[in-house]
Amino acid sequence: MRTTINPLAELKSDTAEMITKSIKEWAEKEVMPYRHEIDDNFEMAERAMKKLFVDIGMQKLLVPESAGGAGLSFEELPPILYHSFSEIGKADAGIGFVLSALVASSASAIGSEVFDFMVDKLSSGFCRVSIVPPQFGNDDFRGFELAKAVEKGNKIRIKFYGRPLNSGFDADLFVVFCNYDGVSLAVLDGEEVERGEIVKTAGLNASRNCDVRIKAEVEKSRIIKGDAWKRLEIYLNLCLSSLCVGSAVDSCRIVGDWAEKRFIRGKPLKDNTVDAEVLGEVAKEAIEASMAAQFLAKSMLEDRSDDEIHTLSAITALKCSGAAFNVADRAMELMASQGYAREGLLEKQWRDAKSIAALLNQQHSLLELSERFFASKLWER
Amino acid sequence: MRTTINPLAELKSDTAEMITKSIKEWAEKEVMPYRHEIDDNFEMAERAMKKLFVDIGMQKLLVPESAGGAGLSFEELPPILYHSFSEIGKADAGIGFVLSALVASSASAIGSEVFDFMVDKLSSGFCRVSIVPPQFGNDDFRGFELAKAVEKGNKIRIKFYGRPLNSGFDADLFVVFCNYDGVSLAVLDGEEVERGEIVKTAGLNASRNCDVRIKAEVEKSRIIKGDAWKRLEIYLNLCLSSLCVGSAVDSCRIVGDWAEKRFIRGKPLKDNTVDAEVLGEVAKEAIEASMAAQFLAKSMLEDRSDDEIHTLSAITALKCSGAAFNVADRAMELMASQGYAREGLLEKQWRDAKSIAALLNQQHSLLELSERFFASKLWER
Amino acid sequence: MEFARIREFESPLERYLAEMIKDWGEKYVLPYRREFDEDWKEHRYVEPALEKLMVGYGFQMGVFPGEFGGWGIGNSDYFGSITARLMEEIGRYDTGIAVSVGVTFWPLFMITVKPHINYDLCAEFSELFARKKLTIAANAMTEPQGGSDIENLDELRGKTIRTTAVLDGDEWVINGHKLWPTNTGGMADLFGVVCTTKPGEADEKYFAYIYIPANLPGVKQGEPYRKAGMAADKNSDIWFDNVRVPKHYRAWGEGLDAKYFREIIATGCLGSAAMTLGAMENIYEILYEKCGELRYRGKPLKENTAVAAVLADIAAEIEVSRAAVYTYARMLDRPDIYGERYSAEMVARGRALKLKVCDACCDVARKAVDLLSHYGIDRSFDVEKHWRDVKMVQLWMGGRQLCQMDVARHFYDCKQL
Amino acid sequence: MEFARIREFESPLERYLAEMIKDWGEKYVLPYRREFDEDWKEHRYVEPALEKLMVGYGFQMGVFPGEFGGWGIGNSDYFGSITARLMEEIGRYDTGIAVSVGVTFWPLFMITVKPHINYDLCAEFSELFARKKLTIAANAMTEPQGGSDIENLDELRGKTIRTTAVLDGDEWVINGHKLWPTNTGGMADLFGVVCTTKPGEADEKYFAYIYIPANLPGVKQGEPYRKAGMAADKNSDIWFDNVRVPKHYRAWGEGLDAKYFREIIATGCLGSAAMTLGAMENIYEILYEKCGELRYRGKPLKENTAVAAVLADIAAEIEVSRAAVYTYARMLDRPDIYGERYSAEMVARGRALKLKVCDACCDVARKAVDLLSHYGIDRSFDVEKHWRDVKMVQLWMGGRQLCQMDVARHFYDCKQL
Repeated sequence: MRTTINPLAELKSDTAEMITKSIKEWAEKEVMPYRHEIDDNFEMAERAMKKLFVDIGMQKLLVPESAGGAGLSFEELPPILYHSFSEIGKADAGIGFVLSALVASSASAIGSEVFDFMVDKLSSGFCRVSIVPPQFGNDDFRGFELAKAVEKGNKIRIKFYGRPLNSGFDADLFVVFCNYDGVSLAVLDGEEVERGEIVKTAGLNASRNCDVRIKAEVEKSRIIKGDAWKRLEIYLNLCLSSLCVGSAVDSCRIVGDWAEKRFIRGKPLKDNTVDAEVLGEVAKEAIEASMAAQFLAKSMLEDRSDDEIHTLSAITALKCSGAAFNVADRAMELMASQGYAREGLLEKQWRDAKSIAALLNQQHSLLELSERFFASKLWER
Repeated sequence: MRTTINPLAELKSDTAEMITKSIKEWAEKEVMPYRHEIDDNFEMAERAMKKLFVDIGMQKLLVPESAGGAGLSFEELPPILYHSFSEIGKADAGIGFVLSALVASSASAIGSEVFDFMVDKLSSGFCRVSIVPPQFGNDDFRGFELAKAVEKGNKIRIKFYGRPLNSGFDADLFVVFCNYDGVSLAVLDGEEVERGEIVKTAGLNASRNCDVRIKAEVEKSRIIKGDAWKRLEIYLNLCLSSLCVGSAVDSCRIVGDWAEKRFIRGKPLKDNTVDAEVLGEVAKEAIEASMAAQFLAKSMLEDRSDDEIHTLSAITALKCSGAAFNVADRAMELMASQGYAREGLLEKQWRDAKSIAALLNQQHSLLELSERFFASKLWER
Repeated sequence: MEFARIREFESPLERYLAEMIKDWGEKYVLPYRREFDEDWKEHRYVEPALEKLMVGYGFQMGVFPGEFGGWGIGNSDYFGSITARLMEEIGRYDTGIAVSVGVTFWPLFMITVKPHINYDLCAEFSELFARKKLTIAANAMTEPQGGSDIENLDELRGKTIRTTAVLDGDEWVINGHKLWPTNTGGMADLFGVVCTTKPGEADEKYFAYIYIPANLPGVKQGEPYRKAGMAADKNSDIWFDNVRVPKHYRAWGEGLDAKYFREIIATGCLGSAAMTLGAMENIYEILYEKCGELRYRGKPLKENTAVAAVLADIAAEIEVSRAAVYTYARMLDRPDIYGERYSAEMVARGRALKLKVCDACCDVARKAVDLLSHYGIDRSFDVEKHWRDVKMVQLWMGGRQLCQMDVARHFYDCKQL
Repeated sequence: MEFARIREFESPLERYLAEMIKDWGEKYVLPYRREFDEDWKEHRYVEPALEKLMVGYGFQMGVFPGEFGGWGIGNSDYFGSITARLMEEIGRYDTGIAVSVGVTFWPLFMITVKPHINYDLCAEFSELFARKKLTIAANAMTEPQGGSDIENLDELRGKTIRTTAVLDGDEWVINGHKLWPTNTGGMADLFGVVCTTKPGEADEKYFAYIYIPANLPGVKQGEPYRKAGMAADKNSDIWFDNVRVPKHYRAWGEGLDAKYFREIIATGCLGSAAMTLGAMENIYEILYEKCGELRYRGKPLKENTAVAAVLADIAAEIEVSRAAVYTYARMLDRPDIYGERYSAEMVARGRALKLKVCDACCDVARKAVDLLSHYGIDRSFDVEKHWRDVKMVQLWMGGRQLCQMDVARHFYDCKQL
């Protein structure tokens, strides 16, 4: 047993086990042999993504069986996402990051008119979805700028300039937070979005991003109103949390191997208390993250308000991304240069985990928690 | 909703609700009106403890119904402990600390010969139990000194000098970790233990402690062998974790009230983002702790190995005690002098949480995790 | 061992004072320190120790210029360094006594530190402090309605001050209610009072700093508060009810009061950082001793590498903190090089120093408590005392958040904080 | 604005060098800095920048005494302060270039810094560096088998060193394999090599520090490693296979090599702390600019108090770190007051400084990335570059744990770590 714990009883399922097994095989065949280079060579990541998304079918989890998908229900989803994203996180967090947006978007669209539009895309070959969340700018969405949506006859005109959360350069679909009837999601075809140059980033290289200019007119049916944006965030947070659990477990494994092989003062690192303490810390963080992510998945199977789960999911994602980073960071301290070298594999987890943590926008999330729990009035609307 | 979340479905129970209600009433009547003074006036704490332990019956949760107790089974216990200790933690962590040792000891003794001996004590009036864990010293128990147990005819002679975990000065029973047949627990009558002077401590004042000298000869039936010590630690960790969740929630409540009443820059504190961020942080920590403690309680209802639960419980207790301290500490930063003053109530939670965190011996626990997860060989046995 | 600092700036006076404090601390504080917590109200142990230092060793006259019988700390070229050293050395023994001494000097800095020495007031007040009797001052700032608003001079410019000073002929008539000043609860003989000559106005010319002897009619001190720690520092309410003082008791007058008051903030930050530095050093000394005695895994605690790592973090924190404290102290010593002590820059630097060093100290104390576990929370090991005491230092003078805003405002040129 | 330091110790030479670096950095680094990451192997952008500084501005001769055409940094009375300033100023632009320059000086410190100036070797090697051609040195310490064991001199006394030096007539014959030195991967022209004259012995007299020109037969440098960051710093393997050098290429001889090598540790710690200080200052500058431009809640990012609080923590961290770096630098400048640079005390202080300042820098960089969120991880904002780069500084020279042990050993008098 190495920094993993048995999942909660309700999170065990045959389907989850089956999918996890496929992902394990995929990781061993498609990722592990190329892990040193995958960050420099996007084709490798893309090939691995295609296998995962299309062949294993992770992009069709929610696509109805009639359309060639797995047709999973909301009741089946949380355990499967917890397990599958944990597994992906052990291999390549960037790929999981790209997938998370697709899964979260599909989940948010179920039951809406636009779902069929998405299903078409999701069931016809390799597909990436980009999320365009509110961002630094003005005051529309709790202090963040939101895409503008204006009614124009039967259509809605969507306007936005800025940076998506992920895969802006490659996405086939864009799910855009916009100010229509409160906050809604607009689903755009990739062709409706003008893209800039690829932005180089610290990590998550499978997700190529760029600034985008949106100036589209779409049918009203392409808008998902109501709490869909919350559902999107809930599923995104679950996927990212689980991904980070996998990343933390992988970092623990890497540093554990090193601590066994590396000798200092005549003993393996792990038998020196100063190093053992760091190992204890990383194990603790990884387990804490796993407990939190499982708690979230389990809660989603229970009868709870969307608001409560939304809040729990935000807390869990912050916790897990922070944990994945801390584990990699402290592990690197133990491995010194070896952790910092590309061959060591650890440094990729370190860059990826930090990127996820940064994208979750800690400051802003904390302010939202303050609104939620303490009724702080921080934003005038 | 204020920094609390609905419990996991499996942790809801009518009994738990009933007990929680009694504890709430108890807190309102017996603790809240005296909270400012309770630390200076042990009689107040003792009176409140008597009500809680005897009248409400918290000391008899595990005592068979035939002996006037609640006769709870292991399956009922975790949810009840989670809820009741959370509730106690909102009122007085010190009292919960004293109770936790009693509950954990009873749980560890169930099924052993000594249980009847304990039941006698637990069912005949106000009773306190002190735990004597291994401590700074030598190498016997993973680097800690353990009481010496030597067979002498039909009896076992127990020798120890040092400091119990809690209530050493007042306890009617002592449960002593000793080196008999591996690690065992010896249950001693308070009269078999020689006590020193009361030690003044930073917090947890309901638990009066002292150094003790043990030089007792007891029947073999007073020894609980096998994994009982692990069970004791598991239950102790659950009680303390839940207690700390309650403490964190109470600190959130206190700072939340203040942040509403206190004006700065013409607005309530909570509407200034710099302060709101701190509120967000404390809410996050409190919820994280609650998730972890619930996860532990839920795990205890599942089919898991003692070892796994033991480890989870250690992680949870570290997490929750750390969280309770951080919440109080950051809340105090926001409340400034008002948080530091005795009237503010916060400072008591702050001292108590820190004391629990310190007593859990973080350094040592991390090294144990390292042994567990990375097979570090830190202690020669 | 001595932690890092530039030793070239240690003046002979500083060294001499430090030796006196050591002598005093070992004789008059350490034997009684563990009684202080219960002594918060009566000060049966605290007051004799304080009196010994202030009267017996003569510190009470320290800041006054030599011509009035003082030691001239205020007009020395080593004003900052000496102040830091005093607070550091007293802080080793008790941060509560340190703040009590510091806050006695504090209001006097307005009139005793060059280049702004008010000779008239020095002459008058030095007589009070020259008595062979413990004489204490207090700096009355905070008011009930608005926490850190008064220290927040750059933003609010005194707008929220409610303690009023009205000139009636040759006298100021003062009315108001102050909370939390150190050295109150019956201790203070002289107050330096922050008040306004025009309530509700955000203009520094209405900001007034006026001295009020505590024995005047209309001055009332409340009972000391009970706190988590810092028992040697008495805090309480003060009420001023139509208190009348001579017109010349206003420190400097329109505009200048606010200007020099910023120096009070700068020196307060230095003192706070220095006394927590002293507390850290004492924690280090205790750990040095106890981690050598307690055993774990068959070795002294400190010989276990996991423990040594924590001990090292603590030592390194002190090393860096001390260098920073004495760098700032030196910067205060040389306004010609670093700018006036009351300049926005020097105040912001002081805030930054206090922010970091107090955080470091709270962290060091927390780690030390954890490390010693059972003994960490034991009052007879003295570590938990420091842990409780120093938290107060982090909280006072407007607390962490105000410190942060002052630092951000200056270092990032923020305009709307 | 300038962060805290004692300005009285800034020498004219230091000020002049700092101005040159600023000029160089703006012209030759900033326009190309974003290309460095992909340039890790070829150094098509890095090398011209480095060459400009070393040859164009002449820094390459900096440490040699004046009589050999150098600037005499090594025998200046401001050796520590100047070294710190160089590393700080270059570190603002790129910590990778800073370490490349620093590590060129580093092995030369053994023979160019007073009082241990080896005039013969200075004469010989200064010719190499006087060429109008980029000339680089490297300090070959770490070996494959045991991470930080070599830097861990106080505990292991060279026992685990496997690179051997055997005297054969008038020549040393060197065999061994080194990992990770800065300035390898084909860059170095001269190595300072840590080796042993008696493998397996824990006695400092067998510790040898021998210079090996990189062009000698039997010297082989591997391909540079790909790393998380720090692309301007090439690291690789070096193999010495029966390499022969003249006997007098051993720096000082039995006992003295080990003794002065400790000074290498002390100065390495100072340089590491100073360059991360520079990185922090650049992060501060970027935040100053970007947090004024980006808007949140209708205001510049920095005008939101929650953001300002983080910005303040960052500024305060830099303020304290800089004071500490220059305090230590001054202490190295004056062995007469603070003890020899190679004394256990000064080495431990250096370790403590590196431990804290590197931790502070990693923390500052992490906070800055978080604060800017999307833009924090964007390579065109340069913050994430520093974040990746500076982690390396925390890890080198034995990493955090060795730093901690060295600090604990000295400050707590530990004997068995």
